[in-house]
Amino acid sequence: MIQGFIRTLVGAAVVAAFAGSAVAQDSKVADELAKYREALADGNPADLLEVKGAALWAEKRGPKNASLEQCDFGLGPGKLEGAYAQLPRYFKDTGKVMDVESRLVHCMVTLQGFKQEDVTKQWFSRPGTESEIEALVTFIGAKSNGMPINVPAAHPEEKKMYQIGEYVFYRRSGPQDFSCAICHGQDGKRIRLQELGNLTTKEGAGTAMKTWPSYRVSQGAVWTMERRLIDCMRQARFPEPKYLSDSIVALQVYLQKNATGTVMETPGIKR
Amino acid sequence: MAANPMKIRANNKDGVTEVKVLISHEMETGQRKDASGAIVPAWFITELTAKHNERVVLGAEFGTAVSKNPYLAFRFKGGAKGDKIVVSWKDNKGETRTDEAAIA
Amino acid sequence: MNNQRRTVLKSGSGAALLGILAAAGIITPGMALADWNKAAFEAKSMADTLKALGAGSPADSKDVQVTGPDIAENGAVVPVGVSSTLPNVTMVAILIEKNPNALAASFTLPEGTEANVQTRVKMGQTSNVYALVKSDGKFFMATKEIKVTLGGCGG
Amino acid sequence: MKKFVFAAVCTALAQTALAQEKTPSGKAVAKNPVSAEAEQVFRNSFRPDNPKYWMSRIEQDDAMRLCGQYKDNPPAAVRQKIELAQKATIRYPVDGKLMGNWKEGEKIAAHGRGGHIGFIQPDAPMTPRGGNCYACHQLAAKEVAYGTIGPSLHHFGKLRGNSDDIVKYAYDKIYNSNAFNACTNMPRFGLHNWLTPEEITHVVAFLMDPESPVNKD
Repeated sequence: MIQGFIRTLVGAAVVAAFAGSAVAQDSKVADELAKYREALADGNPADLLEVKGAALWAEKRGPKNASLEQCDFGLGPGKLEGAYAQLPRYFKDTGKVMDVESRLVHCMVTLQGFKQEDVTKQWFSRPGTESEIEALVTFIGAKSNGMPINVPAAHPEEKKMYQIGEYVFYRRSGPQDFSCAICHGQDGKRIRLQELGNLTTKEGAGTAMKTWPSYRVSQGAVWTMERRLIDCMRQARFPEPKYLSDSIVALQVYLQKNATGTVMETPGIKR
Repeated sequence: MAANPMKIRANNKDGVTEVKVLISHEMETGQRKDASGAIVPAWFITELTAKHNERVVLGAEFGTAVSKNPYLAFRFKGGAKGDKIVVSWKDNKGETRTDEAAIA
Repeated sequence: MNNQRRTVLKSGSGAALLGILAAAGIITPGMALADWNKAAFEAKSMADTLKALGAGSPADSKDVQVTGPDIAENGAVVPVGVSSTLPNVTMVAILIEKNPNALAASFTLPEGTEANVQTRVKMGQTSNVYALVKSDGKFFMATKEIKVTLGGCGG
Repeated sequence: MKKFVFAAVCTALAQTALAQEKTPSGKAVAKNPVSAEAEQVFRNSFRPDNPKYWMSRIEQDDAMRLCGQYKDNPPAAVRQKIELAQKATIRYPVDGKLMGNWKEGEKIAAHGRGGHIGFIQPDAPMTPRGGNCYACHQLAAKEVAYGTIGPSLHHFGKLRGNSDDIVKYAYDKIYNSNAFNACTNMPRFGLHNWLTPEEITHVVAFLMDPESPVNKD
């Protein structure tokens, strides 16, 4: 908004001079940030959690003393390769569209006999308290590494969830007038120094979705997509949606469909 | 809780072995407060050694400023494909862990 | 406050002695490891830390480098390392001036290990980061400022 | 006369704002076919034991509802309706002074916390709420970690001078951004009492004061 105004006021020369120095500084910052991110990429602590997740997956546990190896993420019992990249999806056995975490919890309840409230108590880690769900989702996600996201949302229930997700994406409220679209509805923007994908496009949604679950250095933990989205709501100063609630699953259908075709690079590591 | 295994990678190229270690540890500073406002006691790795076969190739001492889930990379002359790299750490609670990997 | 400082200084000289013993080869690296240098890690200022490490006032050297990016997107994980082309380097350390305790990590390098160590550290704020190197029994140092930026939506 | 000039400046500013921020595409946005059900799904996504005060955060006023419905790109008539209604909400400090203390404004601009609720990571009670201006805007040159969701405000006052009209424009825009540009990304800081009128005057000073780092370097 200023730029148009400046030109009429002070002339283009000043603008050019100012823009020149700002650009030089910005590109130096961008170079060093790229170095920072590159230095982190080799040595992702999420790899440690993935190993833990693999062990939890195969371990006989719970009242039914069963492993999760027969859990069906949509491609058949125990078939994990590419499953994460094709979620959320509609499941006949529950009559619901489920994301990776709702499905995982469903399996922990039905196959292993855990109570849902018990297994979801620690759905995310806190310092000193690890989360089994985070480890399992990191492991399951890694099984889709290198595979394209594919959520066409063709089933009527999936299509409806896509539309609900889109509605929530643009829905404004709270004391800062926020919606997802405020930060994630335009190309080429950043918040502080962090690039913001335009999540309404394939490119933006793809860049965002392909790296989850992701180790967040600012949090010292792997975040799942549920954790990511619920925290977005917190940052928007909303109350927290419940873990596994439909609006969080719906947002994922919206984002994954927009990202469809993008190759997964998971687990990721970021600020 | 038993400590999770480390991830150790060792690669020999042109007679130099590069070792990269990723360790699962809280590295609690002793300055953070929990939700109730109480100080969370310091809990961090203090010492680490890396050995090639039986020979020490690196000794390290850490303070609380080393990041959570510590990462370490170093290089030494020698080492052959298949040789063992053994890394051990000890923390201020006396907990220890040792893992190994073969040089690739 | 003053009392506390005196204690640190006192135990600092003890550690310096240990350092000398280690340097003289009286204790082996393995043994030295068994005795974490409490005084050095608990010292607050740069000067006290250097003293506790037995490093005195090291000379600046262009043959020592703090490696890693100049900007950290988050202070909880800052990739940083030390490298040096000086001969017979037996010890390297990373110090962060504005952290509550300056010393982040120190490394003993047996013969054959290169003076090139990378790790990741926490930084409370933008600060000078120092690489300390012991070469042929003498200490050298290099510094660079690493900027810790605020990020994300929370500021 | 003065009023007239001010109005003209405002219109000009508002128009450049439109041009720079979200360009109306003129395309009609189809209403989300499941919006009634979606609203219900959204509302059912919260714990029933959330305090009432927390749940008030998901209520919408007309502006919010219309912006959502039109995906932040309302047709001209709706846009005008929103802007007029929002203009009428602007309130001023009792003493009428719109230029506060730039040093206070600098702190508010850099501070991004406050007002977080919930069970996972709420702010401690009484945490001051910041303007978080750097999240979206470049301001003082020394702060390299600035966002670009909004335009650069570096040299804001230096380029414009600090006439009463410009000062009032800055105050009004921070108080209620939607009075100038319906469905802009910028929060309505005054309307929601996120910042008090006095705090807004400090941010205005941070933008305008010749001594402010915004207008140096």
